[in-house]
Amino acid sequence: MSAFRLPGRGRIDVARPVAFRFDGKAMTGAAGDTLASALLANGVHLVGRSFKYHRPRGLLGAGVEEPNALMGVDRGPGRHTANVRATTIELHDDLTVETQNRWPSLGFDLGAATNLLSPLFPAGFYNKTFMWPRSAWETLYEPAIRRMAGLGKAPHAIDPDRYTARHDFVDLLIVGAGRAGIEAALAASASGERVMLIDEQPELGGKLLANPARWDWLAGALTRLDDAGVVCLSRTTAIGLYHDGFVGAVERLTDHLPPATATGPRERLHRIRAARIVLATGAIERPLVFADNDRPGVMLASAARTYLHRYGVAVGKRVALMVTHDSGYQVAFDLAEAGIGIAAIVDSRPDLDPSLKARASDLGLELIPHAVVIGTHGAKAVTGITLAPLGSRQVRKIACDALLMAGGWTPTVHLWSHGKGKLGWDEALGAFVPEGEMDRVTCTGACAGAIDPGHGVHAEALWSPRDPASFKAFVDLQNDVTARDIRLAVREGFRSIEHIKRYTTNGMATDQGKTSNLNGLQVAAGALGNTAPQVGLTTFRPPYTPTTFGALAGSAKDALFQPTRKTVIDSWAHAQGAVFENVAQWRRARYFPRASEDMDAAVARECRAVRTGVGMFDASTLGKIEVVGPDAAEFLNRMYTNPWKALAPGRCRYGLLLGEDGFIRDDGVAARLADDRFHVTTTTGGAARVLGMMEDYLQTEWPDLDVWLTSTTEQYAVIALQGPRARDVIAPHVEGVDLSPEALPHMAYAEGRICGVPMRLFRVSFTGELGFEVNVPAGHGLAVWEALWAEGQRHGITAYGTETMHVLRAEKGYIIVGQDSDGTLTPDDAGIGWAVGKKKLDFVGRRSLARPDMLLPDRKQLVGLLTDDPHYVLEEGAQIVDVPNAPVPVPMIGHVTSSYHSPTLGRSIALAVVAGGRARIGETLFVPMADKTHRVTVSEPLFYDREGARLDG
Amino acid sequence: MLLIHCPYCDEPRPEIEFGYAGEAHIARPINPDDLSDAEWETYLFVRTNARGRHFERWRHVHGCGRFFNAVRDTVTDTFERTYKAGVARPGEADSWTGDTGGIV
Amino acid sequence: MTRFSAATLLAKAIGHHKGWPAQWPDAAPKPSYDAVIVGAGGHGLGAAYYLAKKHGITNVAVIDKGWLGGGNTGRNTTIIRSNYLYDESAFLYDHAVKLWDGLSQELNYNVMYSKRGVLMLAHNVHDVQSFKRHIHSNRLNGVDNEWLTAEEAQAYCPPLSIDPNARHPVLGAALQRRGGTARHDSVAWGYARGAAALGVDIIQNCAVTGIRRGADGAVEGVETERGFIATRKIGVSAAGNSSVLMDMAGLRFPLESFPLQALVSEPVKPFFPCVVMSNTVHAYMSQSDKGELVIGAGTDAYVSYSQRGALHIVEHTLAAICEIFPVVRRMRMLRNWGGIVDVTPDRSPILGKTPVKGLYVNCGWGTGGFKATPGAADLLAWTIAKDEPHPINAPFNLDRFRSGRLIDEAAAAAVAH
Amino acid sequence: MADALLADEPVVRDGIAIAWTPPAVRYSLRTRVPSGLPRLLASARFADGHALALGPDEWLLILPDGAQPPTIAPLHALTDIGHRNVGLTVAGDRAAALIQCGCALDLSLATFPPGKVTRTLYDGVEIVLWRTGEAEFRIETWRSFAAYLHAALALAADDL
Ligand SMILES: Cc1cc2nc3c(=O)[nH]c(=O)nc-3n(C[C@H](O)[C@H](O)[C@H](O)COP(=O)(O)OP(=O)(O)OC[C@H]3O[C@@H](n4cnc5c(N)ncnc54)[C@H](O)[C@@H]3O)c2cc1C
Ligand SMILES: NC(=O)c1ccc[n+]([C@@H]2O[C@H](COP(=O)([O-])OP(=O)(O)OC[C@H]3O[C@@H](n4cnc5c(N)ncnc54)[C@H](O)[C@@H]3O)[C@@H](O)[C@H]2O)c1
Ligand SMILES: Cc1cc2nc3c(=O)[nH]c(=O)nc-3n(C[C@H](O)[C@H](O)[C@H](O)COP(=O)(O)O)c2cc1C
Ligand SMILES: [Zn+2]
Repeated sequence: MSAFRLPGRGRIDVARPVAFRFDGKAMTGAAGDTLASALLANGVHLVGRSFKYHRPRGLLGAGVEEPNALMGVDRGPGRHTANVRATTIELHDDLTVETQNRWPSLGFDLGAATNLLSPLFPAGFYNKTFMWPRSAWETLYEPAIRRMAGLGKAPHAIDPDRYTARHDFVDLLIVGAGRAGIEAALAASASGERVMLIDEQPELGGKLLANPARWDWLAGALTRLDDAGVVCLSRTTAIGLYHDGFVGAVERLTDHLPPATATGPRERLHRIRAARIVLATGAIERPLVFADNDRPGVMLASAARTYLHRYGVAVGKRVALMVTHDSGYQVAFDLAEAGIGIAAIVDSRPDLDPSLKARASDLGLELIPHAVVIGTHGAKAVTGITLAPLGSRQVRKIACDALLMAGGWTPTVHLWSHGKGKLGWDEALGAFVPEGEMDRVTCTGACAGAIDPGHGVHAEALWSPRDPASFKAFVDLQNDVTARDIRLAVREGFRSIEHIKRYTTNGMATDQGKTSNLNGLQVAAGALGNTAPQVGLTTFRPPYTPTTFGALAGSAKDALFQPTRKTVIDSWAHAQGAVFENVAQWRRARYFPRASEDMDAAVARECRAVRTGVGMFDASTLGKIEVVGPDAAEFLNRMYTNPWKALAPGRCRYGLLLGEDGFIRDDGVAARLADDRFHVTTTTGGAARVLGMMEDYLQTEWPDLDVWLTSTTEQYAVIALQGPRARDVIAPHVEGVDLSPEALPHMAYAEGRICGVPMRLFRVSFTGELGFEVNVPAGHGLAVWEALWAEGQRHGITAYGTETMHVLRAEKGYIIVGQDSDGTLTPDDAGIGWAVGKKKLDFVGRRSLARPDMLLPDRKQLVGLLTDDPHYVLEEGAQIVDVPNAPVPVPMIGHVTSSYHSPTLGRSIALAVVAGGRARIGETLFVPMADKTHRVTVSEPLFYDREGARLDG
Repeated sequence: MLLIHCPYCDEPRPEIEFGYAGEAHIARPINPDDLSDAEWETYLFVRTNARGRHFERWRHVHGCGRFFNAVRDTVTDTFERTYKAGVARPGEADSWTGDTGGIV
Repeated sequence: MTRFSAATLLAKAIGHHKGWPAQWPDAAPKPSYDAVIVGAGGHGLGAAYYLAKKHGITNVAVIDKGWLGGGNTGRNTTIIRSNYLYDESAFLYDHAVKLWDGLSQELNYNVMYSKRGVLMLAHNVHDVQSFKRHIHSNRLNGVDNEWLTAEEAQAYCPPLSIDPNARHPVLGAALQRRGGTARHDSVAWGYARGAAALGVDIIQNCAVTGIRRGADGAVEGVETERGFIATRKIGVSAAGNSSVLMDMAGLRFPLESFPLQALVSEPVKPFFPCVVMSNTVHAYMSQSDKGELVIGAGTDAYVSYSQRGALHIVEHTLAAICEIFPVVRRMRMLRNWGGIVDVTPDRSPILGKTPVKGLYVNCGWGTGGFKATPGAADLLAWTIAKDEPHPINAPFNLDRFRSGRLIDEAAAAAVAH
Repeated sequence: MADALLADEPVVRDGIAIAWTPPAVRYSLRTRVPSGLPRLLASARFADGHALALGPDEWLLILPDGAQPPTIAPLHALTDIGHRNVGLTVAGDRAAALIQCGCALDLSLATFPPGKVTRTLYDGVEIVLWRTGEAEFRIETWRSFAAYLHAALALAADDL
């Protein structure tokens, strides 16, 4: 057993040694140790280098407040975690850690040179320099600053671990399982309510774990809670308190296990909704601010007590204490009783509690009242301290190997503050405590300021006979913020504590100021000549301690990142080698390459097939809404620009939907199935939006209408058959519908059966050819598709994808909402003014069309473009100008919205929006690209079969 | 995550089930043509955006599907009450006695 | 004013840095000013600076209800870019980017403008079309913006995943090399120091509670927590609280204020070289010069002035970030906060005169006004000084909501920030 | 049905069994005259199957495969959604705990007793959640979300 391990003490199991590696060196601790306690047991105090000055640092605390001992933990490929506090790492076999922010080694760190230059790096130095020469910022200064940045190793491999989540609902959530939290749980446990008690530590008990006299009580209490069905979660940190009793908490499931034995998810996010919340989060001890208070071996007194009682470790052999608060004495007494040498107890107060004095003298401890430590000695560990009576220059040196600080207690009010709870200044504590009320939430125990171990004084930095500007007295150890940095900030006019924080970075490190905020505030108050409550605190924000991204992202990754919606024909398309594209949440077949075809070749073939024979297209993703009720036609009449009332059952109509601002939102074909029933289609991406918009108007503007809306997008698989031979393909399989052009003309609708299953048949065309859209119940979709595919073989049927669909419709000048229109186009702009019912007095968006800007002649209008070079395909998004080679900024009058090579025409075609475009038809315009300007002729946005003769096949 | 009392379901439900739908009690004009451009602009775009007591619409979109109204303090984010669509706009917090359709 | 340079830093170091004067004095309100700016964010402080510097109007007060820079200026993710689609927007934001370049030298205050490039990821055909449209428009407007293939994007930003089997694979990206970041706080401080040196009074912790108007309707001054201050020109630059201020003048505006959250990770060694944004997966990220990852996404859904938001928004944001950059899954969130963004119906700002004589407004920057800070400040100063908008901000008037001449970048491309 | 996703083997874990439901006839029934229909959030037997109240004027009817459309009171709308929805059963002692992984409703027996039904979300996917017994739920979702939902539930069951 090592020299610092105290036999018979602690909650560790010395019989179970645990081997671990620290900076490559093999060491041994005991089961139940943290990395911190194991290092101390091995006599290691030097555990890291500070952020800015690379100063050697040791352990300050024993819990999550630890600012210095940040480790990189390596659990195998992809499992490196940076900045983990040694005080929270549970020792296990094969634990591998390394220290950070040092090179080449912890003992010899070249970065420490910055410490020598530190006079040049006061707070805010970077605002004042690195400005000249101007170009050097990018080439020299910023790269250099960035090289110095950061603490832990940057990530480079993908974390193979899983993360999971769940929702919890409780009547009472208690955060913190110290005495206060456990008592609150006990009090509630008989009520039959659902009670949950969570604590971040591996064991429940809080401070009680450092108090062997209470261990029996603790064990009994935990048994009673268990018997009463209280849900007790350890290793579970409440990261934030949100609205209406919502608490986020993260449970660490595997990090305490040897990597080889860890299975299952690494962490679990608990989304807890609680009717009532008790915050029993305890209090954190405050360090003291004096020269070189950052030397390894300078620690919090309470941490030494925790190491002693919980881990059976002595933090030193000859320990000095600097106290301003009574609670430090208990630590000294406990250490002394454990046989650890006490060098002295230095107390800044002149008048000490007689009982403490008596106890100290009983134990033979030297007590030096009304004095302060003014410096520490040693290189990488403290070897002694200098102290001086207050106001005197008569310094004295004392040798020691650890210095404990007892500066009073700061209630852990983070979660209370997340909930916007008010804080009041408690003069006796020298800290802020929860004040006033909060819905659902109360505080108890040390968190509420109920801290009993005596009293103390709280000051800014300890007095020193030296010029305080001449030495470093650290406030924020992790960010290397000194008292003089804070005073400098105040001197430079940063008077708000929020400014001081941001100028000095006090409290902004990974510990978020758990040990530094209050001291920083005190120093600032001193410099400002204000009281601490006048200066106030900075804002507490979640998370309470740093929280793994993965735990918050949860299972939402890869295939589960978001649903990929697939149609029932997707598996067929996949088997045919389709290339897919994402459209909204759907994946759609884009084209079906054969052999070595590229997209252009496949699309050309698919286009020709449709124009000359027949093509087959999966249109299932189109949104569908069934609009039902006696007022269905009236409702559509109000929503859409078109007139609907006169549409006869069995007929279809193209519908155009505007926003109330007059701009195109969506379009689609709707069929009237019966007097009181319409089958309305929407764009693939617009389905949910359109239904939501319709519901909004129906429920809140026209609740008197008897109409109901149901999404039927997924009720039907939609198979489009397009081309002169489309009828031939379906005819053998259709029952109950006369497919002749007379009985079922363009824009007609019929119901019947196909392949033996019910069918809704639309005679519509988005290609300009004879076309049918066959809607069948989705479960039959694949079978019907396959039957028609088989039938189609005799007609040379070809499956086509969205890309071919785009080309075919562009040849016909049909717009795609969201591509050719972009949320700034009116129906007239898009050349579909014909779809607006001229006699209608109102519909959604109509009034906006009369606004001044909507009537201007230079609005952008949809036109066609034909390039001079028929082989050149314009780039979609390319801009259009009327004056070539104008200087920058070049006035632009429009842009290309759709552009393809048209296999039918054997040349390129494009759709575009152009200012005053319709009046420019026949004009030459220019499309300037980076390398070349292309000449184009403006045309009608219709390139093929102007008369529409092909619609009938 | 807010907890919102749906006046139709008559129980509190998590925020993620709801869609926020903007300021409440802005009725669509019966005859939009009668409005001047400025009045139409007001209807379309101008909002109270109150700091404090705010009348707003929500839809229980992933629940019962209904739009309803709420009074919420936008500084604290706490709901004073929610009420069914069509119920008149409540007055001051303490003087209002209308149909709550479920008080939060 | 002490000039800042390496030499003065060295000189003061010898005196233990005791010789530094206040960067700006904490002013008490005078009874009257030639102009009063409400809101000491980057925009308001900058406007005061340019009023004094360019227009010779130095009897100016900037009044803030809290500490200067504590609004959105102090809580944003600091993305700077100008590759906007419409001419109006491109000119507005590029005016700002041109001013960012050289701002440190102009202010003698290092605002750490870092041209590390902004990469905007395209994940589907629609994104590609939309980004190309931006790139072509930007080129003709003299704004740099270029197309990268997925492989080029990954070469520019190595942590980026371009796995073709991802749920939203990266098909390419638009890169603006002049885009980047600046140190948010330093921007406010630099302008404050610059303005104060020119005689501007910076009055903090003094909420404006009313706007007084005379019989002719013109402004006469502002009521504040510290008394009435007379002035004939009021520039309101109060970001999330714009509606509240406009209400004081009897005006209702087309604005809604939403919570917008951001977060930072623990600091790690530099590995993330630029800014990356994805609108489809919906998140954006950069790494600050201190080493923390700075991350943001969309707003919470409802009107709020609480400067907080919900955890599920953060969950979505981080799921998105881990999807695009899977190597960061084990990184840890250090701090998460919220701001209040005021949003107009077309997501473009309102910068100009109001129907009230002597009242000027700069608002509606929504989730993306930090990048505009020097430009907006310069144009607000111009508008106040000349009582008419500069040609660059003229289109960003209030009338557009009546006439319908909206500047809707979002509708054109679903692009934020 | 020829859907690949419906062919998946049931997921069985300690205290959990997840299985697809057999084909059924389903209608969305809308009416302002809800006589004989359950109140919002409740379910009741209806014809040969069940009526599930999803909104104040909205019921999901789940009837055995092959059932004819029911005849109902005047002024109503009946829309066939039999193929839009896909059903899953989640049964076992830990069924509620499993669904609680992705569902933000309190599924304790006191607040979500057998017979209760509502539309809600599971991991962002809209579902109808119907408690058919103390340890048994039926979940309905739209067809194209079913594969995702199934995978999410299966993964959550592994990690429970
Ligand atoms: C989380 C977040 C991320 C963002 N990310 C980006 C980004 O990456 N890139 C980008 O370009 N933009 C971003 N933005 C937007 C950007 O922050 C703002 O548009 C910009 O900072 C606004 O600057 P401002 O000076 O107008 O406002 P602010 O800095 O908010 O200043 C307004 C000031 O007005 C004061 N005020 C309000 N009411 C009163 C009153 N009654 N009396 C006196 N004073 C008052 C406030 O206290 C405040 O200080 C983001 C915003 C947020 C919240
Ligand atoms: N002896 C001393 O020096 C000393 C000092 C302070 C308090 N006390 C006494 O101890 C008792 C205090 O007990 P207590 O229960 O208030 O505090 P405690 O410190 O014993 O317990 C608080 C617990 O909450 C945990 N915790 C804090 N924040 C958390 C979060 N966000 N998520 C999960 N866990 C979190 C802590 O790890 C700790 O286990 C009082 O009786 C007090 O007088 C003694
Ligand atoms: C770009 C940027 C970087 C930040 N980096 C840090 C950081 O490293 N540490 C930290 O504690 N806070 C950081 N913050 C957050 C601030 O501490 C603070 O949360 C934010 O300014 C909002 O203020 P509030 O939380 O006081 O309301 C950063 C903020 C921004 C805008
Ligand atoms: Zn509801």
